[in-house]
This record gives sequence, structure tokens and C-alpha cells, in this order.
Amino acid sequence: MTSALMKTVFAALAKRALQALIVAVVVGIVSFAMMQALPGDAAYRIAAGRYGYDMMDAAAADAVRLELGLDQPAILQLWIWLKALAQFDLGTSLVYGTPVIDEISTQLGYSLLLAGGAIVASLLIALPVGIAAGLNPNGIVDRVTFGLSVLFRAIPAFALGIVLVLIFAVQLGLFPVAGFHGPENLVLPSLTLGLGLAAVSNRVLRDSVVDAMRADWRLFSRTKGLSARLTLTRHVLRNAALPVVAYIGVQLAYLIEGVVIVETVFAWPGIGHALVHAIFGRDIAMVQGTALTLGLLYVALNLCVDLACRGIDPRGRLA
Amino acid sequence: MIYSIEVNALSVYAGKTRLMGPISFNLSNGGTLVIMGETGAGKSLIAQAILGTLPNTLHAKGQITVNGRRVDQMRQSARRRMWGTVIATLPQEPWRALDPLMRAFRQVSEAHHYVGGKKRSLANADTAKAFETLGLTGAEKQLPNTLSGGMAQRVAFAAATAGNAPILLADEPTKGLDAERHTKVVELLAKVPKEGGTLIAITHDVSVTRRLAGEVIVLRDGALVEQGKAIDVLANPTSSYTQSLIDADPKNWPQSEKQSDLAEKRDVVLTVENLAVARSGKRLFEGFDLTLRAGERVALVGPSGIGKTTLLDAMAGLIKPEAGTVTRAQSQSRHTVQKLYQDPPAAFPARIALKHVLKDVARLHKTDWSSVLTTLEKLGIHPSLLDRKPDEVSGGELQRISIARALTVGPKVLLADEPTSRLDPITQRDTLNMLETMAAAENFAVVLVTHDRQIANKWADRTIILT
Amino acid sequence: MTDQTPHLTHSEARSAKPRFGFAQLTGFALLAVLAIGALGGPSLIGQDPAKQSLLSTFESPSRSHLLGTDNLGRDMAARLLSGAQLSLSLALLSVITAGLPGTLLGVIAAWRGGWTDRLIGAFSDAVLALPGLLLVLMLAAISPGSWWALYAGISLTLWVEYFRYTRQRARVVLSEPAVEASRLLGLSPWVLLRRHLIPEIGPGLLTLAAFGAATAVTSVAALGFVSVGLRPPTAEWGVMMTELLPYWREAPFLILQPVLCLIVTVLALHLSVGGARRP
Amino acid sequence: MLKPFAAVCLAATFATTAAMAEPKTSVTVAAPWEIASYDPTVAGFVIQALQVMENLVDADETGALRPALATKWDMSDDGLTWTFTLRDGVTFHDGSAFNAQAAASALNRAWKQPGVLQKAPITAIKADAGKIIITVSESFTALPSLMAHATTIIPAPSAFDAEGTPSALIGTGPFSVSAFTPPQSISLARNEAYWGENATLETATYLAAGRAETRALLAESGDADVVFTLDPSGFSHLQHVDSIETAAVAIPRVVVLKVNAGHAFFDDARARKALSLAIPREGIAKAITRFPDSAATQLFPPVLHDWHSQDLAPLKTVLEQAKALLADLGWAMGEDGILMRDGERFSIQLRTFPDRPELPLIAAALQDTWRELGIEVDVSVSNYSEIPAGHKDGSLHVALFARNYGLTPDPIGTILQDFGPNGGDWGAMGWTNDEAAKALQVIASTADPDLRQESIAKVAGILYQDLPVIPVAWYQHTVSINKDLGGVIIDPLQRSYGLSTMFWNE
Repeated sequence: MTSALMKTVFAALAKRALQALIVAVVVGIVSFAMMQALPGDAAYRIAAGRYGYDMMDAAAADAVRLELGLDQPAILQLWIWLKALAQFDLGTSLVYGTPVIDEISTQLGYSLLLAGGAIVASLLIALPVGIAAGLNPNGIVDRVTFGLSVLFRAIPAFALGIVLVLIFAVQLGLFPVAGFHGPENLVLPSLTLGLGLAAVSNRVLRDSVVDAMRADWRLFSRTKGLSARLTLTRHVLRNAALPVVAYIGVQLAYLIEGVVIVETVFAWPGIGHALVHAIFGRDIAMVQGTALTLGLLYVALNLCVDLACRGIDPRGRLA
Repeated sequence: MIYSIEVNALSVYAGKTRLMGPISFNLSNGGTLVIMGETGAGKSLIAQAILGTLPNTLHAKGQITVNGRRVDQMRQSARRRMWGTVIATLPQEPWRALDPLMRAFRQVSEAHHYVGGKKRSLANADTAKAFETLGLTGAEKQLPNTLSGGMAQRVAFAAATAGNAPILLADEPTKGLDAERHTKVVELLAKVPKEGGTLIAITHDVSVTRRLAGEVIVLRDGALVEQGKAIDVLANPTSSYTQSLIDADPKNWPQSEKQSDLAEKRDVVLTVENLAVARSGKRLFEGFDLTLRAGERVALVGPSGIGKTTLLDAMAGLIKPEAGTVTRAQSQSRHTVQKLYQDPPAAFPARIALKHVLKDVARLHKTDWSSVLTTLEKLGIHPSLLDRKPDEVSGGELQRISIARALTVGPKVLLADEPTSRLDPITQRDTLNMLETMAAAENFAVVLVTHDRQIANKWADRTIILT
Repeated sequence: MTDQTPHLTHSEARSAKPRFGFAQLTGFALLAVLAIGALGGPSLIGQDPAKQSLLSTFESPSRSHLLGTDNLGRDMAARLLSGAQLSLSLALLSVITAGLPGTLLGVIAAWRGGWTDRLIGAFSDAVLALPGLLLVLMLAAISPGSWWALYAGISLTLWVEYFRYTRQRARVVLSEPAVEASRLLGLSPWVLLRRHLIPEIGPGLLTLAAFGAATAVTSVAALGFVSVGLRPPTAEWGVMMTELLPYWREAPFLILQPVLCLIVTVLALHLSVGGARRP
Repeated sequence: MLKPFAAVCLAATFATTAAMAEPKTSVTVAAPWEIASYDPTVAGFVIQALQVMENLVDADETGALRPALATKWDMSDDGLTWTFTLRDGVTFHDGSAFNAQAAASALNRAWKQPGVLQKAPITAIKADAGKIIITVSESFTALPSLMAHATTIIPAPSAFDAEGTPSALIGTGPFSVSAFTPPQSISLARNEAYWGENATLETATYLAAGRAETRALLAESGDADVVFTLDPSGFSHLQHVDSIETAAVAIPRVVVLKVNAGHAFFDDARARKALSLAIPREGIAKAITRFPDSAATQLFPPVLHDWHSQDLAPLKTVLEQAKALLADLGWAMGEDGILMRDGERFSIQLRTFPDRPELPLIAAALQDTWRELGIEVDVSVSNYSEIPAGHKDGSLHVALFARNYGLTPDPIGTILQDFGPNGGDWGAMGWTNDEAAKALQVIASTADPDLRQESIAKVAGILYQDLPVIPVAWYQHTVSINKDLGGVIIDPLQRSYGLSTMFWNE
């Protein structure tokens, strides 16, 4: 590794580390402030989350209030959380009574798997499709993929997921419907998310392939004697990949939302699902913990995107 | 005698409209053909027709025979297989022809490997040799964006010729290069026929034609104007168009009148004292002094990268000088120092009709629109052009419009940063002539930055050489 | 070989292209149809979108119910038209509430540079890292049943995109010689904005807006899926998708209808901004 | 106690084709309930249904109590002391012995948590040499029934950490937990050392799938062998799928409308009656719950046979009558089609929640029908805790929810809470009826079956007349079962998924 490369890597790390720190504080404060701003009595919500609608009542809410010290001033509760966070302690789930870190650690793994699977699926779809469309702009492939992109952008993830299950699990029996017992379980949820992501990223790739194909250097590569295939693999793809990889960074934010839906449809024990439940149940510790984890995850994945961009583009211009 | 390339009645059509031709030529090993003409004369269409890279909307007629094979009857894929191995192409603006993400060495060595069919080790060795021969040592790991124009040209040359093609097509190989690099590239090209290759060069530069010698074809609006030995044609052109091309070579310009008595007659409009400028922390030069008087024409000459543009920016007050002062004559507003740019389209908002741009300026400086139109007329611009957007008029026209725009302000100093280096020779001459006329008429000083000493000598009252 | 188009004579080279292509005109036409539907609403067909008929659910399209009836026997056509009002106006709203501040901040950051730029940049990074869903769900919970809160939440996550794009483009545009020339000529910032920035950034922003509008509607669908935003008898395309999902098997044509409406909207927006290039 | 159900044992059709090479020994069960906690008070109903932990008392699918970890139970003559004799030779899954200390500490913990025990008049729970002694402050005959509730299952002492926080799923049941991935899945293995008859299945997997669509697809694809709680649309589709059987069992859960009888609009029983007359029960049963029998003709469904009365005429939907009643109460139609009285519009908020997908739909149906009466309804679909919260601060108008009267095999505990003095969070609001309260006390404490039945009839009659809560629909418990699976018993009390009796037909 050259020292210049080390330097850019280090710069990227430093920048993201600072961002991570800001994220930690902002996420903590924002999620806490918003939870405080929510109307209604938190004790009721927490009791509801714990005991379910058959067992939850005012007495349960009172017990919860007493147990969790919800009567404490809000600012004190926030201070306790931040202080604990500095010691890498995320606290205890108000609803489930288990340490937040335990809840998150298993779920994060599953969510990462799903997010990773989704990105891989989106690339597996977007790469060939985007390249084929970009190589022949306004051709039949381009037009069809444009239509499909619109289609997959407009279909909500849950409907898409169910249709995929119907086709691939029920009719063809190729993959399981739901659950998470093996790699085959990852296919359909990843595909559901991946199709949604690819609906946009294939157009980004298509555009950058069109640009690359029109570039002077592409023609020069041909006229200096490289075949179409070699020109594509040695020059066009690398150049065209850059905007796509950078775009993955933008997509990550949307991925989180998609994860929530897909986790619910496919009964996948992920962190997005946990976040939604935590918000509904006013489980402040879990909200803060999951939001923090998702925020840091976003930062970490963006770091990967940064590094990938730097790997593809040695000019070091992309900050 | 076997001719390596024979072109017979080649013409290019868009539908039924003939854009270029018909032209014919025969070139044998060691031969050189220079195709001359202005931008838009269809020169590049010849190259595209020979290569088979014409856009789909165009088609070629006529016969092209390379080494006895009828290229024009070949399938597209077969023609493409000749690229790099039979016909090599040296692109114009080579810094845009190199893959921005690949290091210089690999861009050449991949051609040796894949096109030359050499093993990796041999390809690398040959690339290293080429880098050494071309004076590129040290540039192996550089990316195109860090290469100078001349280096990029040589890297492209090394990559293009790696396949050992007997025919080299060079399209405007000297475009945008400074005088020194200009010479080097021409020397490089001149070697090709000497080493038994065949060179087809496309240029608008008479000096290139002169130095490459060989045969010459002069095109105007796509039509053949003149053809023959370069020496003969340049010495005794039969057409007036060829003559005007020759006249447009700065070497052949008439000497402008040197205004030598300015110090007594004219006011000082700008004083530069002990100026030092820096770019990204690196000091470029220091101790620069200049006193400009109204109506004076000063040329600043120096190679690329020396900091001419930065100096102009300091004089325009766009950047703070590192040291020294730039003083405008009293009672001048800061808008009296204006700039002309090297790339005229970049100096205008791209998506707005030119009319609006000029009207904005006229309104701001309370200049009568009719007087703007008068200026435009003097510069030979028809008002109807103003309805177009910058990319819909030619570079020469746009540069003249930008002169008119600057004049709307009533400038005392016009800083011209290589305003004609991207223009054809004839346009270049006309534009500078007009600038001279306007400076005299409107009594403003011009600082012309150029890398061409010929232009400086012929055009300016005095020349400052930056080293 | 950059002379792709042959220059015949100096300035006659570029013939005037038609202002809008066929695809773009199609987009406009579709948008017009949607706008008419949204403005007219259910009154166009004289049906009440809330009127139920529990004894005639899942009816196939007929003369009295052009697009059939839903799970509560309500007229689908009326609900879709009513949904168009809400979905489209609020998609528009979220595009505006996200686009305006995002663009403005982007221009400010690019214009001022330095610390202003870094500060806004860091802020936008932090917002992006904050799970957007968290913000949306919280806002929706703070003001339950309020569409405004829902869309404000969606805007809160979307503005960053406009900001990033504007900042990056504005930086490029502002560093062009053209801007330098205009400044030298003494032109005001307003002229710079109007002549340089807006024409350069505008088309890209429109494309972003087209994508953003679609995102807004699908986001509502996603929120409906986690039971946020349900408020009978309101008809909104996104919520209708979630409400009709349980019947996807026995009456697939029901859920297909709001999805198709959204597809047409996305298509219309993409076509009408021309080229559909994502900046 | 409960009317005997025909046990739904789906005798599997023997496959005529060649038997599978290897007999299956595992089933996958899918249900909507996520489980994210080790705490019996939070996740007890899943732990219990999966037969991981057991109660002192069990109930069969008819609702009759039967011995489990307690072999017998006796009430002292004064009715104030209960003695539960514990089963000998029972071990927890970790090999430790089940004894009175373990049971007492588990029950004491449950008693301290919000749950059924807190609602009973218990004064102490003590261990005493193979026995559990529970003392009560007043006679409470339903106590053994509470011992069958999901929150009173007995975890092993080793299922708690040092601070007493539940940290593992260790019980005495026929299945032990081999893997737990909260909140979605639990893997079970047969407990070979079970005190009762060992299960046939070797392993089982529980998968929580929150969406009904997902569950229906799991059933259809065969990924899940038994799927509980199907949505009406999915259920009707699955009825036509060859590989599975579907079953629907009436359960003691009822969709009810809680009305704030303390509110000026509803303080007269006629106003509540008017609301009831304007509930399109048939329409709801046809279009939403999709079971014709699910239209509630009175509060208690026939499955609660002690409480269901044949004598009560079915509640009807007669809009004209409702309008007349409201007119009697001084309501007059306003210009905007909304009733007015003393300058006040008849505009109310209806609270419900989305966790049961049919509730917002029923709410929308009520909204539409009541609009015809001239009542403007704002439907607020929110968290269910808004209902007890609204009960407490008095802000509630009407609320729509599903109430399970079969939480314990004997519904008296629940009914006492809901309709006792001052009403209850999930029952009457602003409504007190001394006669009913007295009758309920009798039901809870008497050992005399006749007196009990008489009092029940009285309570049911008062609730029918006064409508402190208005019944809307009765529930069906829907299940899909792989056709090759035998021994499936569907428990209407939903206390068990019946894993221990399931077997695969060859």
C-alpha cells in the first residue's frame, strides 16, 4: 500500500469517524426528544408493547411507570442514556427487559445479511441490464428496461415481495416463503429489495455507460485496436461503475426503509422491524439503540462506498 | 509499386446531400498526406470514412483500398479488426482520449499486449522502451489528468502505434498545444514516414503542412480545392482559398503598426507593481511590473503552466496577489477591466440565448441596445445570431460576441487569455484584427496572452516573455 | 475524432430541434389527465368514495361501478379519483417542501463555501444517517392521522438529495469562466442565479422531483404497511395499496388499480422531464 | 364449564401413493405472535402454546380443567385457602427437579407482575412440602382457572439470572427449546424425560409471521404445516388448496364497542341501543369477518355456553328504530346531515387499533352506517393503549376492539373486571349497575352451580338490556393444516398449538 493510498484511506476514515460521533449524539438526542414530544402516556404504550391487548390495562401501565422510573425528568433520562452510551452500554429494552445490545446484536446480523443480499441482488440485476441498455441507448432493451424500472419503482415492496413468493415459492417451489434457516431463505427478500434498488440504479448505470460509450477515450481504445469486449471490460465498465457505486451510498438510506417492509413480509428477524416495534411501543432505549446502530451502519457502509470509489478512481478527487 | 492506401472518389453523404468529396489519393509506404482546411470543411469526415467510424446518419461512397483490399466493401467487424494493426489513429485532444482512470503505462502496455499480441513481459518491456524514446520516463504511473497536453499526446501516440500499424491517421494533432510541444509532436509525426510508415495528418495549421511536407489536399466546405505536393501548393497555391489559409499563418501576417509613442500621448490605465502570484500554494513568479496605457496592445508569451492565466486573474482583481499591487487609474470602476476567455462557449451561460446575456449587461451598464448592435455589426455579427444559444454559433462568432459583451461595459483594459487558440487560423487572424481595430477605436488596452511568439510579434505593440 | 456532426457552414450546422419529443409530449398528456382527475375528484363520476355497500363487495367493473367495488363495497373509481387528489397534491407538497430548502441550502453552501459549506454538509450527512423511517414514524406519531405530518416527515428525509445535487452542480457552475465573466461584468447575484444556476440545475432538479414524487407515494404505502396513516374512510393510493393487499389473491384487480395509478404517475413524470436522467 | 366442543381431530387421509422413504418427524407452525422476551408475563402465551412450560392446571379443548403440574387442588370450606398438590418426579428441561419452591417463586413473581393474579383477591402464595398454598381474602372459585393462564406457567429457577430477570426458556413441557431467535422463531426438541406421554414429533419449529398474507403463502407452499390465524380472504383461498385442510373454530373472542356511558351523548341506554341498532352486523359478518355465524346476536358467543343465553332475542339492525330512539332523546337533524342537540353536533371519535386488521375495517363500516343516522365519526386508528388511557382520563367516546372472554378457562375473571363496579379498561365505562355487580360477586364466590347459573343469566340479561359494551361480531379461530398431519387438536382457548399430539401419517 502506497503512502498516498494510506493517506486517502485514513482521510476517509477520519471523516467518517467524525460523522459517526455526530450521528451518535444527534441520533440520541433527536430520538429522545421526539419520543418525549409524542402525545400520550409512555407508560401505557410500553405496557401495551409488553403485555399485548388482552392483558394490558391501566394497572399494568402504572406498574410499568413505577418500574421504569418514567416520572424522572426527561433531561435526566437523556443524560443517563448518553452517559451509559459513553461506556458502550445501550441500556435495557423497556418492553422486553432484555439488554438492548443483545436484541440488536442478533438482529443486526440478519439485517446486514439482508441489506448485503439486496445490494448484491440489485447489482446482479442492474449491471447486465444497465450495461445492455446503455450500449444501445433508445434500443429495444433500453426502452423495455425503462418501462420495467418505472414499474418496479411504483410497486410497493410488500406487493412485490408477495408476488415473488407466489411465483418462486408457491408455484415453482424454488425457495422458501419466509423464515431464515438457510441461505435459500435470503433469496426472495434480497430479490424484493434488490429489484426496487435496481429499478433506479440500472438507469444510473445506463446513463453512465452511455456517457462512457460516447467518451473520446472509448473510441480511442477501439481505434488503438482493443476489441469491443476488451474496451468494455477494461475501460468502459470501470468508468461507468463509478457513479453507480457512488449511488449505492445514496440508496443506503432508502434501503433501511425497504428493510423494514421486507423483514415484516418475510418474517425476518431484523433490526428495521425491531425499530418500528420499538417506536410503537415507546421503547426509548430500543429506539435509541436501533437508530444509533442503523445510523452507524449507514456511516460504515458509506465508508465502504467511499473506499470502493477510491479504489475504482485513483484520482482521489471524490470526497 | 504497391500503394499501401488508395482512395478513389471518396465522398460522404448525409442522405442525398454531399458533405465532403469526392477526393482521391494514393499513398505508398513512406508517404505523407496532409488534409488541410478550416473547421467544418469535412476534414475529419475523411478520417472517419477511412476508419469506418462515420455516424449512422452519414454514409460514404467511393473506393478505399488498403494493401490491396477493398476496405469499403468489408463488413464493419472486419474493418474494426484493422484498427490498431493496419490503421492507427492519433486522436485530437489526446487528454480526452486516454482513460481517465488508468495509469499511463498500462494504457500503452495493454495495446502492446492485446493488439500487438505480445506476452505481458514483452509488452511491458516494449512499453518501457517507448516511454523512454518518447521522453515519458517518470510518467508511467501518472493518470491522464496529471499529464500535460504534450505528454498526453505522446502517451496516445505510444498507445496508438503499439500495434505497429503501417498507416497512421492523425486528426488535428497539434490542437491546443503550445509552440514548443507543437514542434515536438510534428517531429514525432514526421518520423513515421521516415520509418516506412504512411502518415495521413489532418490539420488547419499551415506550419504543420509545411514541416510534414508530402502530399496535400485542401478542402473547403467539403469540396476539394487543391491537391498536390505540399511544397508546390504552399509555394504556388492555385486557389485563393489556399492562399488565404497560407496568409492566415501568423508567420505570414502583415506586421501591425507598432504604437511606440504611447507614453507621451495616452493615459495610464493600469499599473502592476512587483506582482507575485501563486497557485495552490506554489509561487509561480514574482516581481512582475507592467504599466498599461489606453489603446496599448501588450502580448504575454510563455509556455503552458507558467501562470499566465493566474497573472491575468490577479490583474482583473479576481484573486488576491501574493505580493505587489495592481492599481487602476483613478475614476475607473472595477468593471473597466474585462476578460476574454480561451474557450468561448465556456464563457457564456450555456442554456440562455445570447441576446439575454448581452441585454443583461447593457441594462446594468445603461448602454443603449442600439449601440450594442452597432458594435456587433462592426464585429461582423448579424443580430439574428443572438437568438441562438452559445453552442449554436461558431467559436469565432462567439469570441467576437464576447468582445462585444466586454465593450458594452466600456472597458479600459481587456485581458485576453489565449482568445484564439481554439479557432481556425483564418478566424484567429480575423478576430485579432478586429480586436486591434476596436482597441484603437474605443481606446482600451489589450493584454493578449498567447503561446505563439509569431502572433505576439506581429500583433502586439510590445511583448513580454515569461519564463 | 470528435467532429461527430459535420459542420456544413459556420452557424447553420445545428438545425432547430423540436422543443419537445414525442415521449415528453406523452408525459405531458398523462400528467394533464392525472391533473384533471385530481382536480375533478370523485365528482367527475358522481360517486361517493366513502359510500359502502357491505353486501356488494369485490364487484367486477360494471356500468354503475366503472372499476368495481372494494372490500367494503365502495366504488373503486371514486376512491382512486379521491386518492388522486390526496396523493398527487401531497406528493407535490412533499416535493416542494423537500426541494425548496434543499436547493436553497445547496446554492448557499456552494456560493459561500468554506465553513458554511462544511456546516451544512455535516448537518445533511447526519440527517441522512438518521434513519428516515424514524423521523417519519415519529412525526406521524406526534400528530396522528395528520397527512401533513406524514409528508413533512417524508420531506425531511428527501431534502438532502436536492441539497447534494444542487451543491455539487452549483459548485461546478459557479467555477465556470462564464460566471467569472458575469461577475467581472458586474452582474448581480440574482442574474447569476437566473441565467447561470437555474438553467443548469433546473432540469436535474425536475428529474429529482419526478423521482421524489414517486418516492413520496410509495413511502405512504410503506407507512400504511406498518399501520401508519390509516384513517378511514380516506382514500390515498399508498394507503389503498395496503388496505387492498389482504385481498390480493381473490381480487388482484383491486390492488392493481392504485399501483397502476402510481405507475402511470411515475411514468408521466419521468417522460415529461425528458430523458429521465437521474442526476 | 365450557360446552364440549367436538375436538377437531383431522383424521388424515392416507396417501394412496407410495409412502415417503423417510417419515417426517418435524412440523413447522406459523402464527402471528412474535416473541421477543423470556418473561412469562410478556411471552407466556406462546411459551405455553408451544408446550415448553406448563401450568399447575391445564384445560382441555372443552375448557374443563385437568391436572397438570398439580395433580389436584382443593378449596378450604371457608373458601379462603387453596391447596395445590404438586406432581412428583417432574424435572425441568435442564434436569433440575420441579418442586414446590420453584412453583411458588414462579407464581409469586407472576403475582407481582401485571396479570390475572393481581386481579384476584390473593393474599399469599406459599410453598409447603410438595404443595402450593394460596390464601385469598374472599371466596374466589375461579382461582384454579387462573392457574391455567399463560402468565402462570412455571419456568425453572435456572430460567432466571442473578437479578431474577428471565433469561432462558426452560420449563417442564413435552418440548424443550433448542434455539431461539427473537422475535421470529423458536426451535423445539422433544423432551424425552417428559412426565407424561412423550410427543411423537421429534422436533418442531415455530415461526412468527406478522402478516396474514405471508402466513397464507406459508400454508399454501407447504413451508408451514400448521398455520394459525388466517385472514378471511386467505382462508377462503386456502379452502381450495388440495394439500391442506382448513378449520375454523368458534372462540370466546368478541369484537365489541366500548361506549363511554358517562358521556352526555351516551348516558341514556337508548342512545347505546340506537348505536347498536345501527351496526350492520350481517354486512360485517359477510364482508369483513366472512363467517355468516359471526354476527354477534348478544355479547357472549355460544362457545361460552354458560354465559350464552338462548332466551335473548338476537340484536337487530334497524336503522329506523335507531333514528326514532335518537329523536326521542332530543336529537334533530342539522343542516349538514349531522344530528344536533342543544347546539351540539353529534360528532364522536372512535378509537381502534390496527393490530387486528379487521378492526379498522369494521370501524369504517360503523362510520359509514352511523353517518346515515346523522352521527359523525372520526376514526382514530392508533395504539391500543389509547383505549385504557382514554378510559382513565375520560376522553374516550367509543372504542372498537376484540375482547377475549376466554383468557382463563373460566371467563368470570375477565367479566368481573369488565363489568364490576366502575367498569373496566376493556369493559364498561361510566356505567355501574349494582345488581350486576352483586350477581358477579356471587358467580365468583359461590360453589353452588344453580345459584351461579342464575346469576349468570341475570348478568347476561342486564348487559343485553343496558349495553355498556355493544357486541359486534364473534370470532372464529382459523387454522390450516397439512393433510398428512394427524392428531391436530385446535384449542378454542388458544392455550395450546397441540404439538404433543401431532403425528405424520405415512
